[in-house]
Amino acid sequence: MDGVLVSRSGLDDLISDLTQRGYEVLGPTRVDGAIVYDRIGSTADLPVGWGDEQGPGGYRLVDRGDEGLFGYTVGPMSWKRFLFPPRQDLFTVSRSNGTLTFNQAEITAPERAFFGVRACELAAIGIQDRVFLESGFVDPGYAERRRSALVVVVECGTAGGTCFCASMGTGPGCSGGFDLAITELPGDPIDYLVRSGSPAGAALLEGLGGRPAGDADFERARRVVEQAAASMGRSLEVEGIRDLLVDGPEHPRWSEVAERCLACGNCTLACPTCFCSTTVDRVSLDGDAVRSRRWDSCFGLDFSGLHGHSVRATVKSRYRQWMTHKLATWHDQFGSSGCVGCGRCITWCPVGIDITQEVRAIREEAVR
Amino acid sequence: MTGKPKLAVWKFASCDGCQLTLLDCEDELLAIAGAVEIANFPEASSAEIAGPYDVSLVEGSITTEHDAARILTVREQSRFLVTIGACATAGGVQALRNWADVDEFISIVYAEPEFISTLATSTPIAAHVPVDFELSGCPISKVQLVEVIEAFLQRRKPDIPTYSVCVDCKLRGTPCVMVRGGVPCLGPITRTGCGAICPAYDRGCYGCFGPAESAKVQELMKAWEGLGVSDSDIVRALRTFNAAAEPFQEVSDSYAR
Amino acid sequence: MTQTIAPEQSWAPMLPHPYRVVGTVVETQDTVTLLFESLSDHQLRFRPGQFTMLYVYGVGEVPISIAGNPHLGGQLVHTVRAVGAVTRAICGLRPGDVVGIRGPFGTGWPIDQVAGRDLLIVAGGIGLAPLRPAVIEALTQRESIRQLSLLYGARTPNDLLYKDDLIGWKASPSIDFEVTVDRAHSDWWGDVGLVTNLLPRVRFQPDRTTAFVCGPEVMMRVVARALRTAGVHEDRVFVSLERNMKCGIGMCGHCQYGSDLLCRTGPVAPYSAVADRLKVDEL
Amino acid sequence: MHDERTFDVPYLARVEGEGALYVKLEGDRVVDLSFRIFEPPRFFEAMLRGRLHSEAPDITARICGICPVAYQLSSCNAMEQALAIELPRELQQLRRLLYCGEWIESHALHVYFLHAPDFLGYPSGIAMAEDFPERVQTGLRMKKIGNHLMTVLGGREIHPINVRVGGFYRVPRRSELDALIPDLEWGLEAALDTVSWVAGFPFQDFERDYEFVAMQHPDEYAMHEGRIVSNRGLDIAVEQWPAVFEEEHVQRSNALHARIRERGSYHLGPMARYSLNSERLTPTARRAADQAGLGPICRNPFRSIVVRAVETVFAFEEALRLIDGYRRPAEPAVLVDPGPGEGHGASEAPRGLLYHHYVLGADGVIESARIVPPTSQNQLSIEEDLRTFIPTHSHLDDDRLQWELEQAIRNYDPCISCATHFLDLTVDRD
Ligand SMILES: Cc1cc2nc3c(=O)[nH]c(=O)nc-3n(C[C@H](O)[C@H](O)[C@H](O)COP(=O)(O)OP(=O)(O)OC[C@H]3O[C@@H](n4cnc5c(N)ncnc54)[C@H](O)[C@@H]3O)c2cc1C
Ligand code: SF4
Ligand code: SF4
Ligand code: SF4
Repeated sequence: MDGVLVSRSGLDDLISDLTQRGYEVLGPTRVDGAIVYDRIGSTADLPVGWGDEQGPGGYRLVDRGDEGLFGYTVGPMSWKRFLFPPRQDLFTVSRSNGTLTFNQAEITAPERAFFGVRACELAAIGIQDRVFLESGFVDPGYAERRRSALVVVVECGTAGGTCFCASMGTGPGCSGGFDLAITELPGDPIDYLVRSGSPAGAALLEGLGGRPAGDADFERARRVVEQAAASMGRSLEVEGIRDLLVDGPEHPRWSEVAERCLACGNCTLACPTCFCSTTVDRVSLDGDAVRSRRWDSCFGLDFSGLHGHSVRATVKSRYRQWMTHKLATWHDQFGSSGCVGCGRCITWCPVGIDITQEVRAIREEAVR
Repeated sequence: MTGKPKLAVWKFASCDGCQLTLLDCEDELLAIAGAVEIANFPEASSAEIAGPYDVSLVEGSITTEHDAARILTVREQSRFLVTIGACATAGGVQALRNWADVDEFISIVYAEPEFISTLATSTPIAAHVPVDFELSGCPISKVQLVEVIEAFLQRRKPDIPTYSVCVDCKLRGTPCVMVRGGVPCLGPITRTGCGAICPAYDRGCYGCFGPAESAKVQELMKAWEGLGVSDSDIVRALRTFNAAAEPFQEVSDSYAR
Repeated sequence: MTQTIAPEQSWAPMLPHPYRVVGTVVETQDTVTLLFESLSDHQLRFRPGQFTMLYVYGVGEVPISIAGNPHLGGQLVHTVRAVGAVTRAICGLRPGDVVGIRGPFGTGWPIDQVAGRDLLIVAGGIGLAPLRPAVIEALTQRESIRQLSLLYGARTPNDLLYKDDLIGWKASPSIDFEVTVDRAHSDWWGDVGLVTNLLPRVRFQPDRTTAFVCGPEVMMRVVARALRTAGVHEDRVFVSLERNMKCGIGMCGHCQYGSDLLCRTGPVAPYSAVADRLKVDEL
Repeated sequence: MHDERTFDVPYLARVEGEGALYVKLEGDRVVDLSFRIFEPPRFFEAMLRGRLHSEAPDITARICGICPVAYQLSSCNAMEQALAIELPRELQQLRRLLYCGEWIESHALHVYFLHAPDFLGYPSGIAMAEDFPERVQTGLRMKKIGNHLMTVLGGREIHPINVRVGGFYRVPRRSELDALIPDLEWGLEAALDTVSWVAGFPFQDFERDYEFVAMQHPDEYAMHEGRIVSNRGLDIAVEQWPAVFEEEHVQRSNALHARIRERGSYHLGPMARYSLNSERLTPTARRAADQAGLGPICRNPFRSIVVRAVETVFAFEEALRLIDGYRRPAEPAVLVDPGPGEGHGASEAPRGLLYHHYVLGADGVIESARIVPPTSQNQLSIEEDLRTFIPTHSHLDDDRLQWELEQAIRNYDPCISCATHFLDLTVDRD
């Protein structure tokens, strides 16, 4: 694989190159005490020198006192927001001359560069690709937006307190599926190894100054990633997990976790792979009918509603549905795990319920 | 007379904010007025058309003998009765009297207590008559009000979710204030509808839409304790605009003990 | 990633096609059968047991099984019971009204696997709707099937669907048809009691039998158990399951039933595959 | 015409809340008159006891859904005095901007929906829309802009969530405010047009020599900062309110009546503010007032609709000025160190001066609260207007007289939700 070594200004050049090529460049920014993805114009818009501390139900930004551009892990937002927006119109219907005319809602798919996609997030995009593109039907909006997205990965140099991508086999390094991949190589000055993973990436790489990367540079990058792999805040044993969960619907742990779980739905909405949605039909008092869809959560009571009742009336059944789907039945439905080990569901659960801990508890008591 | 459905707006003990919400639907107001006949809405019109009414929007809680009788006649005249707001749906802020001695309350506010006639409690409309649909919120949301009226006219199920504020917080993309700032937030147990505004303005949700479906009040309060919130502050937080809603009341009572 | 994806761009699986109501039959107090004709070049070719997503202007969209003859092109038949807003709106449609239809979706009854076997069809209530195309199909392939039976249970005689069909089937030598109700007046000619009580009435050789069962979940469980006791292999008993559905194409997540997304790998499934799941509450 | 007449309006329409009017006439002599407020009492002062100082803005907002910002700002002012907090200028100006939103919304509602129909002979703004669709659309759009301003600053228009003792929870970015400018500029034009429209209405020839009471600020048209002054020499700091004013509880009403000790009734609201502060209006508003022929003082309550329209011009113009000068404060709020204290706070609700008083115990817990809303202060003045008005208009037939009387009440834009709430008129002529 080709690669070049650049300094921070090289990344600035990359961002302006992307902008000049007509991409809206989105990347990590620091807003209201968290790192969220937003438009960036240069590396100065990145959370320079910031890191994060994450634990179950807790997230704090910390000043690292360095000049690193990528010294944090994933925040509350994921790229799903841009590929599968929270609210979308599906179609409009007009009624005239005694018939209905259905019109596909306009799809907005601006050319976007996702700058700073982590390995787990790239894997999550891959999982949603299977849901929306590769399982028989194609979601046209998702397809358009996916096609218009250029992916610039950043490999992780430190893992967060709730990360377990190493367990899920999705990170912290990246070997493909991106247009460009960046690894931040600590030192004075900090170097950035930029590799390309697609023709589009190669074209961008060509325009980038810097010097061609040599074996030693790739070795440095490998060590950075290795270090991140060694610092995972969490781990999850995946061996045999499908059967463990599918065969254990009456495990006492489900009732136990249901006591603590608020059924608030945060975990599902923060998760980069959760794809559930509901539809809403509306006719304005003076206009056409519209059908739209918006994110939904299996923690809602209505989610499993059949006329007159809900199948999953208890929180126990909803938590079980969520975790079993994520880690077990996802394999049956889409041929992979539904979890990439990003840790968002752990960090952003207001009461700090930890999926890795729950799996461990189910395993231990199953053994006993 | 037109064949349009007749709409009436009724007021009981309240601040008028929920019925003002109807006038605040600036973009939809004239369309609504075109689709229904606004037959009785004293705040906006001195014209009054006799009942029965197809839809009644009822604001406010029952706090006097007179109102307890009046709501019965409202119900009789209404085909579809929608309560609007925390007062009508849960008793409102004035339900704080339910924990106090009303005579003492009267003497605090009025110099001549014998002039005031009032009930000892503030109760929601559903405690007096059957209610067909409840819109929560202090105040209700404009979007939800329009949705209920439209859905009624189109005979469809209104899109009024009963899950938590957190869902809309995430849809909106607000980083959770509780997780990122340790700010106590009632969002996880509060019904969505406001659009998750408080966290977007960097404060915890204060529960003005009342309890969500499956609200795990006790469990959230345990997490609040972990953030260092005192028992008395927990009681205050649960006793505001939906204090008498059962899931809130039960837990505030347990902390007050 | 531009390179890896090349979907048919124009294909919009969420976009309904206009269909016009051309006839209605009031089946019972709350159930109506409707006939639709396509107003576009969209034509529905379906297998018995599949369903469509039926959209009523401004009210909503719901999954409804196709209840017509799979060999009759041109007309789409649905039988709908009014239970909520959308189904009520469907039942209130008049000839000339236009709706939106997408589909067909889902797996069907494995009618192509019954040649040389006994076919036992068991329906409860509205569950006869998705089975009707299977009955019709079985009758057209009658020679290849050994014994063909239909057992049908409803709440009361007034709740029976397709009364003309029932009379025809009762009279037909090609199919053994038995019917029972939960409650009845004295002028009722059929049985009273559970549909499982009818099993001994019809002939089938358990080891050569395939069964299609559709009705409320409890009913399907009871029938499947009775069939197992009778010696029918669970692999050969097929049931049709029901979950909330919002998209019909495996993208909304609502119809999950353990490992299945019922709109894609269901609603029809062999009992053996779901027996364990049917034992779990709230799955 | 009969000698004795009774007018009984058991439920006054197009006012906020529930009130009634009963009038008994003998010839042109008023033998009995009562403007009654029967909005059920809600006991806010009592409910506030034992709550934290920080809860007052959100709780008192619920007294009135029509002017929640007034309650929030008066309570903040009182709490900040009790806790000896000074707000930096930028935060005060941001509060003023929020208040502009409420003035615009409330005034547009009153002018277009509650009051104009009286002059043009319609039962409601909605009915008026059939003949004057563009006018009403204009009113709606102005109202919407006011609401939008409140939503951006306060989170929502009714019971905003962003006001706290010490400032705000979050202060807007410049870009969020800049986005409002085009609408506000449109609104300013529309408000000017509104002034000329309402100035042409047919007004009753009626004046009274009121004691006008309003806040006054040396440099600005006062909204939530300044002293309390009157045209009869009153000039006090807000904390002197209890020394000068008193409240009386009358049997017929669930609201308390206020009066100036030893002097009696006074008049609050747009007309009072205008008459005391007209030279401090923004230039365009000042010009609009001149063109409408208002002069520096207005004593005809029927013309209050013109004053409201002028104040709407002012609020748009002021909002634009405030946005122009906006610099995002470094901190959204001043740190509050809760403790014991006593504070008085006032601000100019769209309907007039709203006064709050609190005594705080240890940890800033409220020990006592007193809230005096504008409508209860105006009650005496309303009754006196009616008493003065009737004898010269008793020749009118019952329907007409009742219409005029109701209009005379609506001149005050009475907010009975505040005064506790509803208007319902009984005129008895025997
Ligand atoms: C594969 C399949 C085939 C079906 N075939 C038929 C049929 O042939 N005839 C018939 O009458 N009914 C059939 N149903 C059931 C029918 O879809 C529901 O009765 C209908 O969705 C209820 O919608 P509603 O708006 O009237 O009721 P509400 O109770 O108001 O439902 C609200 C929403 O919940 C969802 N929902 C509620 N009940 C169900 C349900 N049972 N299944 C799926 N989603 C539900 C729908 O999205 C619905 O819009 C079938 C269901 C499935 C899954
Ligand atoms: S389940 Fe949790 S850890 Fe796994 S991908 Fe989703 S949010 Fe991340
Ligand atoms: S696991 Fe946590 S985030 Fe998920 S629903 Fe339960 S309480 Fe909410
Ligand atoms: S801020 Fe509050 S409402 Fe939003 S996700 Fe967090 S806990 Fe839920």
